[in-house]
Amino acid sequence: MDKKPRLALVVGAGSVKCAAALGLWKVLNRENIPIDLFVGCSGGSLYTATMALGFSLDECIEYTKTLWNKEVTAQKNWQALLSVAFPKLFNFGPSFGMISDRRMETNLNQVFSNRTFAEVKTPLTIMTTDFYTGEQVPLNEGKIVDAIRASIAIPFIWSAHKVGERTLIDGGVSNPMPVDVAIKEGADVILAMGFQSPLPRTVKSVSRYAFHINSLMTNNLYHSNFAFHNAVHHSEIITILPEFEHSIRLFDTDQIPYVIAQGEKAAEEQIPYIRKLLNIEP
Amino acid sequence: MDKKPRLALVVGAGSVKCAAALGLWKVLNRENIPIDLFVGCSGGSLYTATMALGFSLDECIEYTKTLWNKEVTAQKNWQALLSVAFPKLFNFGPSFGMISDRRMETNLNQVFSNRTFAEVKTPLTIMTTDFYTGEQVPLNEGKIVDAIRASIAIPFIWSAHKVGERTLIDGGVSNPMPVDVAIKEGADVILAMGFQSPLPRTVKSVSRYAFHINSLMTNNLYHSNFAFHNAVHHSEIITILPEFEHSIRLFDTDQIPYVIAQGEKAAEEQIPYIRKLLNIEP
Amino acid sequence: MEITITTTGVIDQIIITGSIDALTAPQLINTINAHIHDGHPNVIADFSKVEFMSSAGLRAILASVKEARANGGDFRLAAPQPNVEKVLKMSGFHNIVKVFTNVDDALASFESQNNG
Amino acid sequence: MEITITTTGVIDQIIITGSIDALTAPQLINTINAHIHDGHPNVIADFSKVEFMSSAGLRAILASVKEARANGGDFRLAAPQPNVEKVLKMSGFHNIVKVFTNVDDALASFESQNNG
Repeated sequence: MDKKPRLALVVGAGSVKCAAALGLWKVLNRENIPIDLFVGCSGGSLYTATMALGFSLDECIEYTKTLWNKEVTAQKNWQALLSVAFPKLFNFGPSFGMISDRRMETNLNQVFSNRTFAEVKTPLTIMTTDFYTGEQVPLNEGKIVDAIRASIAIPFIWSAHKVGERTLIDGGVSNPMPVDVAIKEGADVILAMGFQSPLPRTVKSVSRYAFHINSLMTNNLYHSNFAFHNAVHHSEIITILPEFEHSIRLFDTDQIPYVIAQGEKAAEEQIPYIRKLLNIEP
Repeated sequence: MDKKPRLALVVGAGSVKCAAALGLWKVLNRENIPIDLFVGCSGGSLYTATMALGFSLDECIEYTKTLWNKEVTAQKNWQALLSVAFPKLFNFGPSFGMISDRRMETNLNQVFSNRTFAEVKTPLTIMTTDFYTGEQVPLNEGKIVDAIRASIAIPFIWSAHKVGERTLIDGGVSNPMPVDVAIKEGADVILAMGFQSPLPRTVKSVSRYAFHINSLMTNNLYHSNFAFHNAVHHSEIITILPEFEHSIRLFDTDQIPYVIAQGEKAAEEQIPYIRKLLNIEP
Repeated sequence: MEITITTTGVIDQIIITGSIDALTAPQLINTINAHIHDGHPNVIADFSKVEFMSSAGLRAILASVKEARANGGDFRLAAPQPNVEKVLKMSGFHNIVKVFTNVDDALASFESQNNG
Repeated sequence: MEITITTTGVIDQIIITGSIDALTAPQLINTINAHIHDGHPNVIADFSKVEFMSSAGLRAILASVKEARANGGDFRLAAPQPNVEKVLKMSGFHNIVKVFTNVDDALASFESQNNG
């Protein structure tokens, strides 16, 4: 290859587990390995956005506490819950979501305010999904808060978010680890951090059954997309898969320091090979 | 290529729409194009099984009326419905499914009785999914009824089916159009008939919301798997995609003659290219 | 299938006419890859005259895309007809390759990149 | 990475030692494809000494699989170590390539096919 390889970082869907990206970020900073392109999906969009805006590692860790904490998930969306029982009266629709998004939106605005994609230091794309067609909708212009809010709109949990004419939900529904965006944008070496949904051992109610089937399909889509990306890329995709001794669930925000440490550990293992590919002397 | 190309027929998930495979079968019979390998998933398993067993076209059409009719879906599974409200009392579990499978199993036994995969005239594989892990489980031994019953166990509608030690459900949850089985088994030219789930224009209740999200993910998995299969095959995959003027839903069994006709039409369009690939003179 | 290559400065245009399928794919791969290796890694394929595209055809295009990128350039598509566009969408090509509605837009995409 | 090829009758065994990654992939593709073109399309790759497999390594194997099949044969894997097995599963390879726990089973799979 004549040119210096272009390096992309993709952080996939995985809610609280996505904080592991900060562990990876810490290692890349220490090794002085710069990223040319960020791609984030769902939980991963929060972290790639702070990195792309050029916030320092400490700022990123600090903002995580603001963005994703117990308060975010504390308030139920009563209108949505009532709309389950009385769909016509309480206007059932794409705005359905069991948890109120008010706190979440306040926090997002506190960190990102009116910043747009034009203000990033490093190019950033955030993956979302069209609620009606299911197609992937990668966003790289407009307000960053809008893209993140849409990207984290996990079905059943948070309501869909309108951006322009489109009603958008969680990028994980179409593309849980959007390596293809980095391929299309011309990245050579792609660091991809992704997560599987935890599967229960028993399925004891209809709502758990629905979540279980949903998790199976999300995991299968994650694997299937990865298989495709892997087969069509021209250079190298390095997967960084943090391991967790116990399962980290959607609202386990108190686990974040542990999650970051596991991300750091998983990243360390790949550093020698990354150095080799980028021709960096140890 | 030195050897004669091996031809596979894959019929994917699509419930009543899978009857279009009989239209394709009619065209292949007329053109005297023999199939070397059958792969079926969900609704597609019914048709590939009758073809692989060597039944004539007329028998296949006749058996369709036995296998898939209004009676099959008429009886609700009251225990399952009660288990939604009282999960402990009515033993909620993988056996959950809103429609009783008694009639379905009677019909399957009437057509396939105790026939095993060892009795097929042409090799056959039927795709199912492990209920707990979500992994694809292709079946090509044991009783054919067991494989079909598992492959059509659409989540929420029919209960999971135990085969040996594994609890199995609808192959569409892992691999809606299992072209990869044909690739792995050494097929050269692969005829693939697949279907997308219909998407509603509005989503007005929580159960429709759940089905909608499920359909989006099934369609995305279908596309993603196809993209992978397409990228890794060494020869040709010919997709046969029947078009329907109105949407054909899960229980529209009265539409079967129309569905078969549309399958025939879609197959006709591909015949000239199939002939060329197989070096068959017109 | 016919292939016409026009070299105009840094970006080359390849006009493909006819069917891209199992029977024509080897010729396509050989012609385009030889051109890329000849020092022309930035390519626009004008698809306006492509009538049919099969799975083997898609893989031939994919091979050229990889070759262009491995040589520091890119391979972009322009002006596919509706039936070919449908095949590109179904096989995930839109997500990994840049596809433009016309050749001018494809040219502009390379130019803005070089100026940026 | 080292490659040792043993030709014994109809089925050849290829023993790969070390890492299959972006740095070694070109050598692997060239060696194996030349062998397949030399009239040996039925191949078993003994993976027991493969220590690491990257995405570029998987693509190199895939290129050999396609080449073997396009020449009327097959390319099968035997005895991958657990970390490589994990990569094969994650990338969908198990669904498109025959993978056996040991070389004898891989050999038997070719033999039963020839007798059948």
